[in-house]
Amino acid sequence: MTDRMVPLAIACAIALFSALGLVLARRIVHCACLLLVHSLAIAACYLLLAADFAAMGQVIVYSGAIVVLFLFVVLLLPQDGVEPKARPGRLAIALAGGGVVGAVLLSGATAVAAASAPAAPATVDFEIKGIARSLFGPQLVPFELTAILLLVAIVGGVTLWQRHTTTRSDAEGRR
Amino acid sequence: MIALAASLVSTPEVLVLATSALLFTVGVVGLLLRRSPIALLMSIEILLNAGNLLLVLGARVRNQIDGQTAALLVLVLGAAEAVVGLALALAFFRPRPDADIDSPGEVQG
Amino acid sequence: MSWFLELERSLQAAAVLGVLATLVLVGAAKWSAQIVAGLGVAATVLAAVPAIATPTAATFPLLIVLSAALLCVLLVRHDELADERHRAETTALILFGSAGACALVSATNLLTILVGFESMSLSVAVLAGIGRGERSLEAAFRFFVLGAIAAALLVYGTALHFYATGSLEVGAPAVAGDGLQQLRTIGHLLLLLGVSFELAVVPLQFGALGVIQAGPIGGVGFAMTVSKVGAAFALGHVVGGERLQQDVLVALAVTTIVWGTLGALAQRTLRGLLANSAVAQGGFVALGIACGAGAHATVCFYLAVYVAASALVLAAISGDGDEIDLTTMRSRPLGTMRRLALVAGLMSLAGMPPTPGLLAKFLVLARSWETAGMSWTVVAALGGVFGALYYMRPVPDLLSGGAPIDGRSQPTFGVRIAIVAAAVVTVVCTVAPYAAMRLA
Amino acid sequence: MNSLLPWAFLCTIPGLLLQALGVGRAGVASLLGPIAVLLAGAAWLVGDHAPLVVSIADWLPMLGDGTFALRLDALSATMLTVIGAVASCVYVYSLAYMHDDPGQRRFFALLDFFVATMCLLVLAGNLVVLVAGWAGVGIASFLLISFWRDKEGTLGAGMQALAANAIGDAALLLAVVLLPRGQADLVNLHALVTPTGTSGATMIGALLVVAAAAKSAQGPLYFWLPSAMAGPTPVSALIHAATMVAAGVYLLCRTHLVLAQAPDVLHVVAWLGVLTALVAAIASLQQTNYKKGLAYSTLSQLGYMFAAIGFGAPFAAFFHLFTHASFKALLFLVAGIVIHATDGEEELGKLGGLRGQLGATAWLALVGSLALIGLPIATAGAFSKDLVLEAGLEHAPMLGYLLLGGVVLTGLYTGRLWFAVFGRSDSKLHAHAPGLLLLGPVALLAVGAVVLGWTGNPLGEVLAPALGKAPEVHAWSTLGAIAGGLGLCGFVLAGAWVKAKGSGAALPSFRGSWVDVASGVSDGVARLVASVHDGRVVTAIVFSLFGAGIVTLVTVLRH
Repeated sequence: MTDRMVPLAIACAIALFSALGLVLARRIVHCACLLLVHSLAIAACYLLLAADFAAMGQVIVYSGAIVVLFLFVVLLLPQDGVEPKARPGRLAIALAGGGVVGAVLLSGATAVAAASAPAAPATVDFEIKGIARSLFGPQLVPFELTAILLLVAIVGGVTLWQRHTTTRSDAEGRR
Repeated sequence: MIALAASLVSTPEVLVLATSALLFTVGVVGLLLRRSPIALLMSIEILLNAGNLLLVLGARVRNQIDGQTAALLVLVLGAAEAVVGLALALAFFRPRPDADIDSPGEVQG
Repeated sequence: MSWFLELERSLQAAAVLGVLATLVLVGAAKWSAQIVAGLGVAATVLAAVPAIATPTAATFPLLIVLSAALLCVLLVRHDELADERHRAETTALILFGSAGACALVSATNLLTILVGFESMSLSVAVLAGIGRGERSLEAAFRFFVLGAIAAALLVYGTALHFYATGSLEVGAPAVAGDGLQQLRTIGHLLLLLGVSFELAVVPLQFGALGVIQAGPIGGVGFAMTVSKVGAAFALGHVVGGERLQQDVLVALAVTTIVWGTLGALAQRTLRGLLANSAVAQGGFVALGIACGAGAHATVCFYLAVYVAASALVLAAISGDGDEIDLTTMRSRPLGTMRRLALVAGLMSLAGMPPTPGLLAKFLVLARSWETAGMSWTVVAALGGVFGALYYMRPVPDLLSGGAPIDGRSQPTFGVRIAIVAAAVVTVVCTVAPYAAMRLA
Repeated sequence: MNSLLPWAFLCTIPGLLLQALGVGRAGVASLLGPIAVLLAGAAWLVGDHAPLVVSIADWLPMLGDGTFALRLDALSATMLTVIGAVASCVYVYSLAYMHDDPGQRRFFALLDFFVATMCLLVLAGNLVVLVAGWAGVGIASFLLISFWRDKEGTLGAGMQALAANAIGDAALLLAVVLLPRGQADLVNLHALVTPTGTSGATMIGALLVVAAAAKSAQGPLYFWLPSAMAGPTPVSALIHAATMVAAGVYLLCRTHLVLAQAPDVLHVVAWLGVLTALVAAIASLQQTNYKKGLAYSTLSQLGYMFAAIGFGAPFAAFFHLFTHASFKALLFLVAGIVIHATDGEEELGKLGGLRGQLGATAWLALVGSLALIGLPIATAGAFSKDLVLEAGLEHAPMLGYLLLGGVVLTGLYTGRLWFAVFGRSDSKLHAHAPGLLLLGPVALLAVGAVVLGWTGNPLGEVLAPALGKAPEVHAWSTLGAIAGGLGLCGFVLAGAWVKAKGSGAALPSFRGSWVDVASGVSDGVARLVASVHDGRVVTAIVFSLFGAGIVTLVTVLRH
């Protein structure tokens, strides 16, 4: 894994900075584009961590579906331009919150860093077959449950969209 | 500070671990900072990605494929969330020209 | 293999619910409201059959989830939805969400907890979002955002746990190595906080507060009962017998009780009162859970009593809009049945005899004394008894007559059945709590 | 047949149901309940005096002692008799008093509920059952105080009662929870309490005293009882004079063996009782409202009972409870007749000079007043108060003398009320004479106020197993004569005072109490908490994330 240090560092840096840019960018369209960069960088990280299938999933689901969905909605919203600037108080709150969370999580990370040994080479089957074994073996229950989750999402999406259109037509009818 | 930074990039394992922690922090900052509902949802996606990265790292470090499976399911979860979240945001904020989560709400505690 | 047996029961129930919910959706296009609701009722009853066929430790929790789901289906009112065509979706979402709750009842796999949790919270968000008016949409959006944050906490907690232990089973110990134990602890704290969102435990109480105040009755019922029950058992699995988490949860639970009680004291509307008091009730449930596996039967009893009382109250206020001012209780056209149901429900929530709420609170406090110690229990007891101050405020008005009922405020058939069913449960829990608890 | 006696209180249920369904003449069916309770208590007292215990095991199987236990023994039988007798009188009285009220069915249903829960409290065989009855009478009291929703301030008064009750309920709940392994058997309680630690006698005793003080409105928890006078007068007579407020004394009598193990607690109880007796007596002199004057007199007398408990003389306390029930209920029912006759006038300044129009009532009131003062030989109050004073002088002379001095105040406030209302016969108010349904119960209670003192010695024997050997009750003693004389002095003095200043004569009063401050503070805090939920999404996010972050950070740092 050590031989991948440099590409890994680059991918991580891109993921991190694109996320930071996303958080700071004022135009929502820029945010959506940065989300695309971010998710691709994360996919690269997966690839370097020997998770090929997850990387493909990330590209297809995140970059392909979710980001496009976001872009689509950005276009639909009336205000697609610039978000009003956050008040200084909010910035302080955000930094303080980030500080608390960062302190907790990084304290954990540094504790590991103090004594981390090079990871052993992979001994289990990291191919798709392995994922299939896991998905239809010990993780079968949550896998099946995602069916219900997706149904909720579908029904929810359709219903809320219907509501959206009906309220709009109502409004037009009143006008 | 430099020592801390150096220790965080000592090995790939720690590098990814620190990246994941920082990503989570950035997501939290985004949630606290942004006023647009869409940006809010994007920040939540960052949080989920941070978790996913850690899951994949765990799979590699612990030699357990289950982590990758979990990452896949979290992807599904993120997609479901995006669908419902965007539908709700659209329904609620489309009639409002200034989509702003700072605006006072009607439903109070 | 006993755990698998339990899991199997809950999964069967979940599967039946899911399949029939889909059926409701598919067939709903041309069916009448009664048929849709009837199918929903049939679904929950069918799901209960495998659950009670062979009693296991998961039987009582499953029964609570399923009866709560049943009551919610009965409470759905079509005129409270933004679009009356969405009655089938409402029923289906309640059933889907309940399927998630069923899975949570006996899940020890973190992924199962994650997915079950998410299907519940998405259901609540959508159920609230299809209510009439802007208020419900606003509450739904807020619930969704907070629910997504809670889910993110769950995901990151799961990831930390997996990184530290190499397993997705919640009880797995950390592998040897510096700092891993600490990562596991942080992960478990995140899991605890994430799951407690559905239970409306402080600091994550905002989501439920909004939905209960502004959502349509069916959704409110789901948020107040099914999702709380599911989350309660998931929280029990997450906390397990680990001392540190128990301590944290005790502190959170007692804070929640005090917070909810104080918040409810300031309310002017009945919905606001219910929402804040639901926070306090969640605190009591969390306190019971924090007492470990020994309190399982106590938590079950508390939840059963709570579900019945909530159903009574919600049935009574269904169809009455979401801004019911506490000072106008006398002039509301409620009718005798709903008036009495409201009184009984409020008294049970307040923990007043002869309702079983008193026994339930009492049992939780007894457990808490044994595990959490004196100071916490004293505060919880004070918070619990002062709850009477807000719950009982409308009761004299409700008892002293009221306006005649008109057509719209006539309770629907489903509401009547729900009132009767919840009343029966309440009476059984009063007269023979042992019968209820022997199931647990 | 005997074993059915403890269940007699269930006879209130048919009445309750019939009132709820609106069947029959309002109130008549409800009479069954109190009469059955009275008969059950009396039947036990004339029977063979063997305690009857009903216990249903496994009521709450998670507790070490989760049985549903009822116990009919000397103490509970005597209490049942008191409840049944006073309640029967009040029910009959209410048939006339509430006749024109549109909510009379609700009134009787609530009274039935009260009687049922009060009996449950009294019959409880263990603390778990007692808690149910304890909270039940609280709720009944709240609902009855807030009975007239059209009247200004009734809900607030009810909420005050509820708040005080909440404190008491919490204390009692904790006492039960605290007992080792849930062993809450009321009779063997003292044997189960270990001597030290948080489950020791001191802790449990203190909690029991807090609970009792809340129910009996002692010390700082007095505030709700005067407000409770907003309820209908029969309710004041039954609940806020004779039975429910005495439940605190009953509880302490029941658990006197636990208290005996905690001398510090007993000491506090004695002081609490004496101070309440004196301060409430002075407060009664400040009242311009007839019923509130009576309420403070109840407080004062309850103070005497508490003091007796503190002196280690539970029989004296219980006997005073027993006699006090008759004449205090009598005085309240008289107040009801006056208020009824003058169409709702309660202010002393506007009453006055009613002896001419309400002759019989005035004489009955005089009997009650003299019993309250404790006129030796002739009245029941003398017998019981004598015992309390004796115990005081023997146990803590200073407190005993204070109580003895307090009798002057008793005479003063009793006399002030009587002279202010009935002193002359020249009222300009038109007062219509009471009917038989109103006067009959009052006359019965007056008989009780005269003769009950003579039951002291037999009652002492019956109660000996429950309360320990009772001292002999004398009709005449030097101490009693002194006390009676002091009381009469006060009574006469009050007459002169009222004659000089008119019927509105009262000490200047001051406004405000700690309760106002406390409720102000709690309102403020509640509004503060509610203001956090301001409806902005951003507030919710910030609060949730910071809360979660801080919880995690603090835990990690402390771990």
